[in-house]
Amino acid sequence: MTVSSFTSLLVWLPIGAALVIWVLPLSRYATGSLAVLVSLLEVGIWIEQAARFDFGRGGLQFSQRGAWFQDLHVSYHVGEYGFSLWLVGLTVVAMAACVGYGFWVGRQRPRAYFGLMLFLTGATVGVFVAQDLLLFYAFFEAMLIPLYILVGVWGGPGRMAATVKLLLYTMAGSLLMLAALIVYGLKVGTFDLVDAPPSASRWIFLGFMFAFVIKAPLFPFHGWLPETYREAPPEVTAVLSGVIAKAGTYGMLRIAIAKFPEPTSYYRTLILALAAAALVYGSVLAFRSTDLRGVVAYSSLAQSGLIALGLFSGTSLGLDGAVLQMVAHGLISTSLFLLAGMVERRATTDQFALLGGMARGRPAVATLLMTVGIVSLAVPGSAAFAGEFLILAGAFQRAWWWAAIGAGAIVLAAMYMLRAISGVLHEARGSLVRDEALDLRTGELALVVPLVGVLLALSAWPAGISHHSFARDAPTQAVRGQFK
Amino acid sequence: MIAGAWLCLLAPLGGALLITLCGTRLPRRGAAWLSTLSVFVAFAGAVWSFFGLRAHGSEHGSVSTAWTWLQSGSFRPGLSVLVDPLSTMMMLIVAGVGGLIVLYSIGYMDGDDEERRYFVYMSLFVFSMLLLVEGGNLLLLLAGWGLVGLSSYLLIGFWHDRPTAVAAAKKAFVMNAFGDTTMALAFFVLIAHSHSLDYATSFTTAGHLPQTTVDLVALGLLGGAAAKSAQIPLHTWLPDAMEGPTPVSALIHAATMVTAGVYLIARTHPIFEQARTIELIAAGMGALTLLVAGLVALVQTDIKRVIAYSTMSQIGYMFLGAGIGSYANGMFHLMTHAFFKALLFMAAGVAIHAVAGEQDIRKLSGVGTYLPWTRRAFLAGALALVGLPPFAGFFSKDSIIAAALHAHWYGVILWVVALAGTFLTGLYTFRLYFLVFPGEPTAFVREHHHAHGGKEGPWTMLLPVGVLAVLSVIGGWLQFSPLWHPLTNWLEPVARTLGVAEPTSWQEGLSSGLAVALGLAGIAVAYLVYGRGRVAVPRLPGVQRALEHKLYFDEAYDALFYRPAASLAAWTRRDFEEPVILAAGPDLGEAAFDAGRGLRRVQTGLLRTYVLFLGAGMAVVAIVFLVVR
Amino acid sequence: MILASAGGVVVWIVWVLAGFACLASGVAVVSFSNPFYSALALIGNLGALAVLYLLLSAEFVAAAQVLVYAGAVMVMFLFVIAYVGPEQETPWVGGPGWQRVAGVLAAAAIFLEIIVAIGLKAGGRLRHSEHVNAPFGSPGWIGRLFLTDHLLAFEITSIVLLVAAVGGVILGAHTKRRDALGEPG
Amino acid sequence: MISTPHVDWFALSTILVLLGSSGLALLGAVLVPRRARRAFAAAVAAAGSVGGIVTSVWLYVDSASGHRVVADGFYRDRWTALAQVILCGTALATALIAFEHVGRRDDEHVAEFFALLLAAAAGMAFFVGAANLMTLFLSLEWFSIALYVMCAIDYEREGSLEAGLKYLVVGSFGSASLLFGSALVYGATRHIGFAEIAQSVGRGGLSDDLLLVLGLAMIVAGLGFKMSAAPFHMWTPDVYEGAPTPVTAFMASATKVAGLLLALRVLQSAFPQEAHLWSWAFAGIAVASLAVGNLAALVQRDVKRLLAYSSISHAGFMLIGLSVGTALGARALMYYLVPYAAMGFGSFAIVAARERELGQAVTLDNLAGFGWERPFLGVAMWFFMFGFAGLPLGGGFVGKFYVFAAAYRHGWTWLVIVGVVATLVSLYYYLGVVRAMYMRPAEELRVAAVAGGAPAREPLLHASVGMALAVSVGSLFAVQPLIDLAKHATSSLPF
Amino acid sequence: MLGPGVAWYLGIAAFLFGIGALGVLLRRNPLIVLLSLEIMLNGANLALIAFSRSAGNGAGQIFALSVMAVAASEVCVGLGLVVAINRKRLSMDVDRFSELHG
Repeated sequence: MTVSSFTSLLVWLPIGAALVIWVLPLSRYATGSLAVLVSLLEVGIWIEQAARFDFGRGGLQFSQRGAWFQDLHVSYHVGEYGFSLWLVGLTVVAMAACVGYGFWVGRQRPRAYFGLMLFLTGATVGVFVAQDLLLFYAFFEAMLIPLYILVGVWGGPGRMAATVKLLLYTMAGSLLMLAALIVYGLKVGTFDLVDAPPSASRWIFLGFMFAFVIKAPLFPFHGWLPETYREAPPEVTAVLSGVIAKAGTYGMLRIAIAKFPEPTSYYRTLILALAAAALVYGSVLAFRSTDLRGVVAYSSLAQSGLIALGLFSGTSLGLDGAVLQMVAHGLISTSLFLLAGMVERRATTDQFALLGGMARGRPAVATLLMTVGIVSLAVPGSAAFAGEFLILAGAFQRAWWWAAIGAGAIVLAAMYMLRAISGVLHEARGSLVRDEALDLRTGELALVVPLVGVLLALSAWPAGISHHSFARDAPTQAVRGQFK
Repeated sequence: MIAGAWLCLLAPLGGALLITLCGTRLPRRGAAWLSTLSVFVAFAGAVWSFFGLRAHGSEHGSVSTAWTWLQSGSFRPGLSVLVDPLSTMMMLIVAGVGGLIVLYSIGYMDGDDEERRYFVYMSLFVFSMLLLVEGGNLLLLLAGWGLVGLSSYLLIGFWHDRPTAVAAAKKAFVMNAFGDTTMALAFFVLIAHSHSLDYATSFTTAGHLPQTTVDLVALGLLGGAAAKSAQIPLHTWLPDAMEGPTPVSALIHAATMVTAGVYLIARTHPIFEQARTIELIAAGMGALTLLVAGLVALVQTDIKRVIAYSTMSQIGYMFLGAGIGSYANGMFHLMTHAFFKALLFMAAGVAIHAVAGEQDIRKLSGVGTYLPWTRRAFLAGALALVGLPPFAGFFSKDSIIAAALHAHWYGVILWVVALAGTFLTGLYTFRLYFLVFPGEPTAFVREHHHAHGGKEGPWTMLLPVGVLAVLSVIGGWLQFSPLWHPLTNWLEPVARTLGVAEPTSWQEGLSSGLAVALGLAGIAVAYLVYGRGRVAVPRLPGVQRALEHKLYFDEAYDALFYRPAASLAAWTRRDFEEPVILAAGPDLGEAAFDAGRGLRRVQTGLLRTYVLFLGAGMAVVAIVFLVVR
Repeated sequence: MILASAGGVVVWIVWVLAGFACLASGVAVVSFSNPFYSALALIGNLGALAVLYLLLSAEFVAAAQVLVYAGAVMVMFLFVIAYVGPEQETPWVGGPGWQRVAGVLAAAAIFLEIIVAIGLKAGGRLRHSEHVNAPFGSPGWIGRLFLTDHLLAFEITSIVLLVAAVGGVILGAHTKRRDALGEPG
Repeated sequence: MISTPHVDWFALSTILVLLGSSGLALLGAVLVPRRARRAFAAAVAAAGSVGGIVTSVWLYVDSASGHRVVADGFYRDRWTALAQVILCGTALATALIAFEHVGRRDDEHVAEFFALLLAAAAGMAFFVGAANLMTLFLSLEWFSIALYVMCAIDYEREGSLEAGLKYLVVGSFGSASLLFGSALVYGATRHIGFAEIAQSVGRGGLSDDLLLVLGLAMIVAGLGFKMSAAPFHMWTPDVYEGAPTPVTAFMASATKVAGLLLALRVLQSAFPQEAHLWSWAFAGIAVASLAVGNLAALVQRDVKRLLAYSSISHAGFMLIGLSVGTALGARALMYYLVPYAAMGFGSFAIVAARERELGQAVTLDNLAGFGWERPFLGVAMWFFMFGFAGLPLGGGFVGKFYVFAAAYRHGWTWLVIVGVVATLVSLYYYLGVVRAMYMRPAEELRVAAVAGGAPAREPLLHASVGMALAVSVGSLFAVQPLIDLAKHATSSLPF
Repeated sequence: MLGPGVAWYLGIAAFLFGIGALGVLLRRNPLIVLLSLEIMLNGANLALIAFSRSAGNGAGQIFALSVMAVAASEVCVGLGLVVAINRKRLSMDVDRFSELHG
């Protein structure tokens, strides 16, 4: 097995494991441990890959190309750039934590559940490594299938409506993207993302952007978000907001911005406006949400806006910051939703009205929730701060008011996140917080602490990502060269 | 010396992490002592780097970078510490006073069931404060700036089951976040022009920026400074912050954090000097604050709140000094203020501790009879605060006032205000003193004190009080502007005093005389009104109500910012998010469903309908073909 | 010449009669409410068609028409009608009104389209038709064609008939044994 | 004296094999004792279909250069052969599930059923190779009549009879118009052979000839009926619902294959000069089918009806490939048919299984819990549903991609958009089926409790579903080989 | 050829086709529906014969002959259905067969 096949391995190992799990009649315990093992293996492979990655060199690495069908010049082409490497890392780490959570809470119908989780892992990694438009699209869609069933089967009471919304919204976007990519691919004569020359067609650009804007999501297109995040099982919500949403912003960077320079600059103001709208709107709504998940859900809407702001600022600072922020926020919201799930398991609710006073005598949950919450509101010195600082500095270079809006939104972020933290941890004990509600157990700590650890390590050295995402740390050139 | 700086920076952090990770395996006492130790180690580091710097000669401050913290293209701020006169001075103050206060907390917090968390937060705060003062570039300064805000949030809200405490903590954090934001915006300007946040680069950049731009930068910095230092109009969080434990108030909200604004102005004075207008606004802001705070302090009934307002007013003095350009005097007053204000808080803390946490001065009166040493210490602090010779305040405050007099016409205005301030200081300080310490103890005091066991307090509390009492007596002798000024010289290379702020000797004399006289006048009035009760408090109900409501700042902010934001959010959810965004998809779906039902009606099940559609379809196709061909 | 013209006249007369009979019987088939009469009308219609086929010099087809159609098929029809019994109570027409109107319109449309097409074409190649020689349409000629050019058609036709026969057996003839077994039909 | 034409028996081998086994099964109906009849007939049917596959594969390999045989009545080329492979595969799968699922009350006429199945398959196998209007019409009737009977074969159920009658009458009307159209074309061109028609249209400059155009319109209607495209689709839901489910499965996949492939051949080889007419006509028909099929399916509760409407919408998708009238379109159509036939068949087979264990019609409600009770069938069903919806779980994904690509190449971006929107709408009800199988809460599961006992063991049904699953998923990965096959098949059509 | 031209025959053929279609579209008695279908087929047959005459080749006649056979087989199956329906004591009315709909 050559080095370059690591990428394919990252994609197909979990999918193969999913098939194995579906086929073999293993016990609940065996199934769960197999799944956890595989997802840890993924992390291991990724670390190995990151260790071998040559950040000095630009261009695609660990790439592998095989025929899919030559008729229309569609190929199986995978590979990684610096930023895709980080996103893949985010995926495998977050998925490992979420699979572990599923194992810890002992989901019903384990074989179906873990199979789907692993399938989701593979598909998501696929999105980040695919270097062929159709392959990218295939993985982009394939992510939805397990999501649909995971939310629909293991979700809350309102899951039916939620799943339908999730699927129809996202498919509406991605189908337009299908049309766009057909037109684009046939026009330029290849579907290979590396070979394909840039295009100036605004319609095609909009087709792609529509999909990404819904996936991310940005302001008016987030109709699917609140319900889904509320109804899905916590670990699935964690994946959704932590990882899946990043597929949208990744697409903006890899396809929309890189392949459509002219339309990007033509629609820049519009998109920046949408992003800013998402940022402010999400913060405002998070500020009034009455439940923990609601706050985190709307805050991740705001975060998507922020990331898009960085991406479309078109400045090196903005791009670096956006990648950093993608990873940081991915870790943050994954751990926040997992913690929300753990709180729900103890108090059977995440309504602030019924919660409160959890900190008293529960140092672990208090410390972790406090830490992650504080990081998420971008307290200076944290990884999120680094990302947001770069993004806003980049946006400032585009025009000062974008940075001003963003800065205002960050103040709002402080307001809603502190409100959420206090609502759960502080003041009088909530009516549903009983004394029997224990502190986090070792198993749960084993899930969240690593995430928080990574987050803190990232806070100590954000340059690790911001400096190693683009070839020779020259994002704008890399984009202009379409990551050749 | 660099090693000393790193030691100073990292020791408290290490202490915090160690206590966190050990958790319950570490006994409470152990946690307390570990934290204290870490801070004293930091102090040792500070001393080390101080003498190191002395050895090198104070001119060249030196920077050492651990690693590039954040990097994007040519923008690469490192994780670095800066050792120069200004930072070493701050290091000494922070670590020294901090160490004493942490030691004090051992006694004060004894028996609280979350002591460990308290000491983690304390160490974390000291680390953040040191990061703020040692940070080798503006980004690290901002990082420390935010982290002290964070730890002050954590400590104000330490007793998190008190809603008032939690609310106060949030208020403090959000206001400081606003300050951070304006600073960040200022930094964005610098980055946009120089791709760097190093002090040197930024200052040179500020040199050749257009005037408006540099004004904006300075304004942003001033926003941060004002928020942190509780200057009008961003001051409302400080009185509420008194919800925290008293040592916290002493450390954060008197000695160190709140004075960071002054440090910021001194540190970035090149930028401020490019934007003289803004700098003068800072001075004016200080003057306004010292006046208003002094007035409000007159009517407060909570012992800690009175001291808090006096803190605001003293910081007003510092802003005034730094604003008109005599940075050294500002810093000098910062130091002495650290001594005597910490002393006042801790003495008050002893009193409060002695009567089981009661803070209302009307109930406290007469407590001094049981706490003779505390009473004397408090008196020393009070005199230092009023600024009577030979107490510390006299030296630092009067030189600021004098400097004001020297600075052009506006200086004169500031001078007048500052003098008025001294009168108020004397008045409210001794109002407090006379109400609390002397006189017959109230029944309340008596019973609680006996319950308390009759002792004045554990030595861990008394020792720091004593040390600080001494310091607030002699601390000021370090510099007497007309005759000797080692501090000014020491700070010369970093923060040279502007020419406009170099008073002549007659100005010095005049200001000092007036200041002392007015201070004494204030004390006298206080004595007559509160000590002897000869004179009744003048009846000015309107003014009193206004002052008791702290001039309605909170109400105004509530009406201007919080309520509109909240109702906007509520409106958005109710009238936009739910009906429009969340309903859009389902509505479209419903339309499709209606179409489907329509088709369903056509599907009658009658054979002839089906044949009809086949025939009709054929006919239509045929017509089209015949016509088009 | 005269003979020719006379022949032409005769042909015309026969054509008019046969054509009229054809149309009339067609209308009758559709309009009788009793299927028995309709079936009889259809026999007439088939006969008239056979005459037209003769005029078009397709003797064998005409013969087959009379023998196979009017003979075999219609007999089958009549038998079934007799077996089922006339269903007078079946409404002549019904269903929703729009159904009826649209039905008439559709049928009329189809008819008119064909007529228009033919009418516009009538000036053209439809007017003149190839001259054909004696064996045209004769049984031998047909047979030869069936065995040479249209062999497949011949074979398939037989298969179709076989399949239909099997189908008829399955659908129509299943009940006897069940009755014999005395089970309810 | 009569020079009989040379008969290329090998060209007809598939048809002959199927017919032969059909006759054998028919003999079995009388000679084999009743209890062995089902097994015997099913075995014969399966063997016949396998033989058909073998011969047609061989035929594919051996007829690189397409030409007409038996007095120019039949095409021997790869288009025919490939179509025959698909048809025989469907027939085989149908035989397997029919063994367990037809006429379970008593084995009456079960042998005849298999005979008819094989006969119908043979008819279609001929139909796709028809080379002139006459053989076209006759083979159409050949398999149509067989299908009429198969629809009605469950004559104890009124629904089955109703389906049979409706299919018969509407079908006869359709074939009558096809016939009249052929007559007009024959009249206009004096020929019935496809190639000759094209030639004489070319020579005589008849491309705008009234009779020809009118005849073409009627032929279009007749073919549109066979592929159940709107507005000629009305019979489809009723017949699919009423017919015995195995028959429905067979019709859903085989009839579409035959109809679409033959339609493409006729239009391309006989009416190339009329392309400007029929391509637009079929584009319109495609749009209509997409709209009608998807919108009507939204409101269905009965799963068989729902799938029927979905098959209408898929006819729309495939018609996109047909209407563009390019080699790429033909390839797209040929490729699309493979996974579609598999998925269509498989989904109906699964419905058959549920029907059997419930003893009543399968609705979305009483499908609840099926996914958990019968894991394999459940998983297969959601693979089929997502595949239908064009999610990348099967060849349906690439198929849609291909037809859209063909439409765009032809310059019909609007058609791509229509298809995309239709896909979006379709998603709702496909997901609805999965939702019904997996996500209904427990109380509804109790409502849909199985008629009794453990579910029947249905090895053959599982085998055929597995086959369908393998084909539909495999076609996602083995795109290139399939496309190569389709390419060669297309090369035998005049493009 | 003598007498009327092919067009006239075609007119009759068209009329037959149309009237047959009308019957299928309007009548409710399955038997009469079947008869109407026969008329349509015969219309087509007439057209075929006529064209075969004008074209002077035999394809049309062969076609017509096989159509007769096909018509016969359709009738055979159709009548089979009618008998089966009658067996089930169902009324001879196609409109009654509308339980499958929607």
